[in-house]
Amino acid sequence: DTGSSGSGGSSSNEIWYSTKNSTELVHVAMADGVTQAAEMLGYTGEVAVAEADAAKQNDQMNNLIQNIVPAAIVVNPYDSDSISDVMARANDANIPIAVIDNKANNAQADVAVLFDSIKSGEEAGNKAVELLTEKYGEPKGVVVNLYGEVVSQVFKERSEGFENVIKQYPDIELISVLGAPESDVATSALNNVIADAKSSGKTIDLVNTPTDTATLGAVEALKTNDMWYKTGEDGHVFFISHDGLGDVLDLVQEGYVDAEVVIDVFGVGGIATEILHAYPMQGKEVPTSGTFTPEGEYLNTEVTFTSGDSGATVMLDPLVVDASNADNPLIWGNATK
Amino acid sequence: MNKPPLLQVNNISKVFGATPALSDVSLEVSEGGIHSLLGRNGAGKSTLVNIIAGIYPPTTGDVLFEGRDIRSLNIFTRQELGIRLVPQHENSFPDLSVAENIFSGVLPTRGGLVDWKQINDVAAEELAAYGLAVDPRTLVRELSSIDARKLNIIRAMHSGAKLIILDEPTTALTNRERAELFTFVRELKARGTAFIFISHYLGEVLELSDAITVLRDGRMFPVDTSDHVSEAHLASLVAGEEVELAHRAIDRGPDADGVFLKVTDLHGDNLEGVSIDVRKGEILGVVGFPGSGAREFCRALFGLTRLDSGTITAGGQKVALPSPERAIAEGISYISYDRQREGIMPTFDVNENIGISSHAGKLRALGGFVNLALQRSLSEQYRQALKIKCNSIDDSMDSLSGGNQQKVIVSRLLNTDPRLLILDEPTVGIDIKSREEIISTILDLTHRGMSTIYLTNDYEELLRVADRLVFFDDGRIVTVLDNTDITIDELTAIRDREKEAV
Amino acid sequence: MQSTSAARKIVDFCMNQAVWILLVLSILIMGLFRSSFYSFGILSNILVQATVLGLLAIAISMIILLGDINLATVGTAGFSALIGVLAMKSGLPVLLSILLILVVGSLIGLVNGLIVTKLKANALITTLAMNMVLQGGLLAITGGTTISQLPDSYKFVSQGKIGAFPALPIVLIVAFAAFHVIWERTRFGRALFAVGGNYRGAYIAGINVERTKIWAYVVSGLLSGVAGWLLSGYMGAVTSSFGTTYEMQVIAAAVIGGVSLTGGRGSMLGVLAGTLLLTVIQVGLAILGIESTLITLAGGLMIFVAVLIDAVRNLYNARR
Amino acid sequence: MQSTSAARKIVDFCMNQAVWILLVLSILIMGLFRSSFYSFGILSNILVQATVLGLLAIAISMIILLGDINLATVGTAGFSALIGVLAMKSGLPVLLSILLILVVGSLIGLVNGLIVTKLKANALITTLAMNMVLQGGLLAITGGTTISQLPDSYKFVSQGKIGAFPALPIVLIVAFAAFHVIWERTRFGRALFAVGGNYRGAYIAGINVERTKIWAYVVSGLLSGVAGWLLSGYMGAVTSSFGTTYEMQVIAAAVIGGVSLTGGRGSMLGVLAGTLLLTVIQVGLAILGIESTLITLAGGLMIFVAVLIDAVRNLYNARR
Ligand SMILES: Nc1ncnc2c1ncn2[C@@H]1O[C@H](COP(=O)(O)OP(=O)(O)OP(=O)(O)O)[C@@H](O)[C@H]1O
Ligand SMILES: Nc1ncnc2c1ncn2[C@@H]1O[C@H](COP(=O)(O)OP(=O)(O)OP(=O)(O)O)[C@@H](O)[C@H]1O
Ligand SMILES: [Mg+2]
Ligand SMILES: [Mg+2]
Repeated sequence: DTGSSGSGGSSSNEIWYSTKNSTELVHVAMADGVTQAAEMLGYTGEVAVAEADAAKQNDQMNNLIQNIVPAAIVVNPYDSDSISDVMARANDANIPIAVIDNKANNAQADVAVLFDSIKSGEEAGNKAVELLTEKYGEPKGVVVNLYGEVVSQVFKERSEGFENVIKQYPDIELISVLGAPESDVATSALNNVIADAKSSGKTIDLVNTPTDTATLGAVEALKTNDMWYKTGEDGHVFFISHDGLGDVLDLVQEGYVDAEVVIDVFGVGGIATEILHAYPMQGKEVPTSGTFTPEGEYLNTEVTFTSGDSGATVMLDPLVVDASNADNPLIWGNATK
Repeated sequence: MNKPPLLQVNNISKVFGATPALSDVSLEVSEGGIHSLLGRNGAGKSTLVNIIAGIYPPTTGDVLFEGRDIRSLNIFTRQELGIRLVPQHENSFPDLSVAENIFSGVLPTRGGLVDWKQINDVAAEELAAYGLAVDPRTLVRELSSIDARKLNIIRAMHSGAKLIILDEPTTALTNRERAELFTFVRELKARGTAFIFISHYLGEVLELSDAITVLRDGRMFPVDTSDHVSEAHLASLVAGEEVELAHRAIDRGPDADGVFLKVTDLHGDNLEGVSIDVRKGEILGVVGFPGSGAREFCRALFGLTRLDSGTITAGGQKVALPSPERAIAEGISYISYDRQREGIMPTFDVNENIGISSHAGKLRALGGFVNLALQRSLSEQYRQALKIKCNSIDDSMDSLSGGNQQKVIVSRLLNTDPRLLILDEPTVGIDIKSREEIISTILDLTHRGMSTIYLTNDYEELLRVADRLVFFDDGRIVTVLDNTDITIDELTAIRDREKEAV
Repeated sequence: MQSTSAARKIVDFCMNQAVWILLVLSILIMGLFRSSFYSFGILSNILVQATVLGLLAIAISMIILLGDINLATVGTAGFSALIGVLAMKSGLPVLLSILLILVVGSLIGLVNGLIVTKLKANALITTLAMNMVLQGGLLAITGGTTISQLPDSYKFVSQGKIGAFPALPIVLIVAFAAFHVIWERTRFGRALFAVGGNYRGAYIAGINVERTKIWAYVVSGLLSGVAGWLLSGYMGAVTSSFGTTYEMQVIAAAVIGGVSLTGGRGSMLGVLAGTLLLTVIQVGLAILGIESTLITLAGGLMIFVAVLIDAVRNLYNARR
Repeated sequence: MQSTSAARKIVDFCMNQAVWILLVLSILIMGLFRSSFYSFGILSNILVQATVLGLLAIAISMIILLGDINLATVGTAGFSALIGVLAMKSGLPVLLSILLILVVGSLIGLVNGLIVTKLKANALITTLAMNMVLQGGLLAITGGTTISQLPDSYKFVSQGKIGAFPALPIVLIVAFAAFHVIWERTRFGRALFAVGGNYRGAYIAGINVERTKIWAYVVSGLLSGVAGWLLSGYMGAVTSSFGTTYEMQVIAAAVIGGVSLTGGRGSMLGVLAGTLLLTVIQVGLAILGIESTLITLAGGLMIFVAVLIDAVRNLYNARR
């Protein structure tokens, strides 16, 4: 199969991925998921970077749809809402299109493959409750959540999921501060929270960040405040993070970070590309029920079709890893080490 | 063997683009000598001294200082050798203290750090020695423009230069200040300092100089000073022809008795109850020391200084003049003594510099447009009428010499068809020939009914043109005189008497 | 003699048209790498994308011309678009909502103008703070969400077509033509140049400098409002980080286009060239499929080259 | 008579110390809402967080004082920290790596200085483009990744303590004291004021204006390098969007601190006050637990208030 058999009205041999930024490893890995799957399927994978700008992504998508006309497009919307018009244009032009990572509002895609960020947050919350219960025999203590810039949907949902779980336990005190994604913002925020807590005689039991970039900064705050100890050591502060960055996975293995909620970064792009290839590029519609088993190797070995806002949808499960399983090579952070 | 002269300029030529500014100019300055440069606006005087100071390179020719070829040296090295330029245009640091200004470029240090104590002490001494009564720690921004100019000269003196170039240092100085300056220059000369002195005032040039060179169109005309040289001779040498001094005709125009401007009991910034009428077709000369209210009076009529109370009637109607915009609309125009800051628009060409004040007046076209065609033709008329020296009206302002810039400003004001023209040192920095051209233009317009208020420290000029003289002191009008057979000495006597009476 | 003067004329021309020549060169080079660059689609996309940038560049140029700077153009665009869209969502007719956007933009400009003239606050820091307030306000009001599903009638200029040709570039052309005339031939325009060239001199020459400045800010705000309307129509949404990528480009377009930051010098044709050059570079880099991590660097280098060429041109003109 | 002059003196004092008074007021108000604000921990955090901003603010003030502007400070900090950290990761001893950071920072400053003086390019747009190039270079070299796991010896100043007191504020104090002396009492410092106050006048007064400018840019780059080192040590990483949160604050700190954007006026004490004020606002907003979507708005409003107060102060001084 050279890819020329696609029914999408295009004779192109290219599958394009429109990514929202190139500044974070996670997005690079996501793009790799698409391009590797495309190559596995006999296509060339190309990437357009929106550089964290909704308008720019729109421009790039317009260029793709009107001028390049690839065999299929996988898009990671920088802004879920402003992508709808170009999505409609792709549909008009009969170009198979998948939305990954961030959903597209008010738009139809052939398939949406998404992370369940609320679930990620909830998993982190549950892990937090588990750790605190282990320590005190009951769920109580002081928990700091360094939430991210409000414009990011993922950070917002991860924090929401986390805080929803924590709020169910009245004995757990939640301190919620803006401290992500920038590392220096995290360092400063946590430094201030620690100083504030110290002056009112509180001890911080657990820190949660929605992303590993913030974790790197938060770690430094713990170090300078003499709160950086391994699990089991006196004075250890529980730490839960999200993403799966290599350096943080190392910290998990060393016992400094208790849990990392990992998302299937290779899977999201890879599975979306495989689904596009299996259904719309063969002229078939993506089902809204049933399961799909991807050819490539991902953290999610089997996924379930559901129906979402933009049509057929696949929600990928997060994976909570600790010191015992942090070395899984399918975690994107380990692959890029 | 003879010692070589301090400065020797040999066959200098300078071309700006296509404009030749200097051709084959040579001169010498001996130790302790004062060599004056004379010439019409744009003759090349500033260009020549800028070349000597090392600001511009000459196109051809060379400069020797103490017998040494300094052609390849930059301004800094030339300063170290002892050549110091006090430029024509403002040159101090407004936000720095007087003391620091004096020492600028060579701040003394102790232990690697700037020695403020020494700076302030020495500056205080020098200020006292040169008779400038200001605290060395005041900011230059707070000095009057006269004090700032003196400071500029003190700065050059302070550096211990062997050759000091003064480019038009006396413009807009009062006679007394001028005399102080000359005393000061002579003292230094006696100690061996040499000067190049540029001025348009022939009298002072004759009084001061050991040697005189006239520049005309970039060419040099050395003056033989061994015999008696007359002002008239110098004037014709500068102009290249006989210069006839313009005089006010005794009989006035038809409206001689109508009053255009009636000012009653003005109070405001340095004005304490000023009342005066200005008749149509009259030139009213204004006399007063700085701070007497004379300049404030002129500027208040143009909305530039604060007015608290009083009434102004122009052309029979009561007017409010809160801003230049309103004043121009009422037919009142003003030429400032400060050409750089309050006159020229540096980013505009000559054409638009002439037109700018008339955009809301006769150049106004429908729908907010400017009548550009009319602007061009009027500008062209002024260029010819006032003999503005430029290639075309599209030339940029900074390619014009100072005096020609002034003519452009005069054209701008005339272009507003003023009924009252307020002239604040209108001939500052203007050569003798151009000055007469400007004056006769004004006399001509006044003859046809325009009123003029004329403020200048050049009393010879004032007495030639004014119909009446008003003397200001302490914000009040103290004397009003018809200008009939008054001499300069009488005028200064009246002015000084008023001062002493207070 | 004849030939050297002809050669000189060519160099003169090249130097003065440096940005235009760079523009043509960029288009040629982009086309070499990817011939689709010359397609009607891409070229009209360039014009479409240049429209918002162009309007904002005119908006900032009005103020740079005065010798000030207006860093609030992007914030003004976002905030006024938000207000209009919210009003529309709560029932205001589309046309009135669009008008509201323009009114809000102008009012923001008026506030900037009043602060800068009446309080004599520094323009850079005032508009920087204003921009933060506006962007913060946008974020606070939207709560970080995006407002979308805008009616087609709201987007008719942003997305409409006249035949095969998009409507947006017409706005670009009309705006530049209109402001060319305003700058060169009207009293207001010449007053802008005068005030920027010599503030005090302009006052004494009878120009109402305060009024001129305030109006310039109002017009700048109005243009930002128009840009806000068109950009929201183009994206079909008002996001909480509306237009932030334009922030740097807007200044660059004006300055590369030859508007002197010290005031008093500039031309609409130059601003147009600056706008087009930046857009071509951006579109070009995007469709060349250049490595994602290199895009910022490449963009920066290209602006850098433009700056250097501009500097050499000025040096050349000064030495002439 | 006596009493009005005393009242006047108080008003005079308040007006001239506006930023300091604002600073004290902010601390008082923050403390009212949250008494822990007065804890040793938070107050020393404020000093810690002010250090990087303070160094960058001095870096930009050196250039603003000249009448130019340097928008590349943040990019210089990030890029030079990156080079040093990479060298360290590939085996260069820590101390030499830190030295390398300072050298790279100074060299970037030198390049800016040479372009601005020799090519007479406009400083704003040159440093804007330079900043893009540096940030683009950072992104290109890191490929979007974060470099972390820096050795403790690299972080000894950023994270070290002397007794209970963090070491970082000592850098802040030393830097401000040193540059106070440099500005007020060295020939170089006075030359900066002279060049910024009257460029041509300084030239004619025998000050080597080009050399002064170039050195100012070098020192500005050097300080940015120091800030880059300290910030990377503070957050334990070099991220690909290094320091971008400082971009706006740096200008604001300098200008609120009274460094005139037209050049020739400013004081280190003012810059220090501006730096502390911005940091206090930021820390305060962070620990007050203000609604996340309101943070930008609140920060913007506070800067806006500072700008207005500053404007009123200047107006007052001008009318005096
Ligand atoms: N930078 C320049 N570029 C182009 N032409 C210039 C420049 N400077 C001076 N000129 C021209 O050179 C000629 C000599 O000017 P210069 O300033 O030396 O005259 P000046 O004798 O000092 O006149 P003034 O008495 O008015 O000061 C004039 O024609 C002027 O227009
Ligand atoms: N620009 C200046 N021009 C003239 N004098 C100055 C200038 N700057 C400082 N001085 C004076 O020099 C003396 C020393 O100034 P400097 O500021 O260096 O001293 P300091 O030891 O920091 O003391 P302080 O801060 O109390 O003035 C003071 O009397 C000061 O007023
Ligand atoms: Mg001259
Ligand atoms: Mg400036």
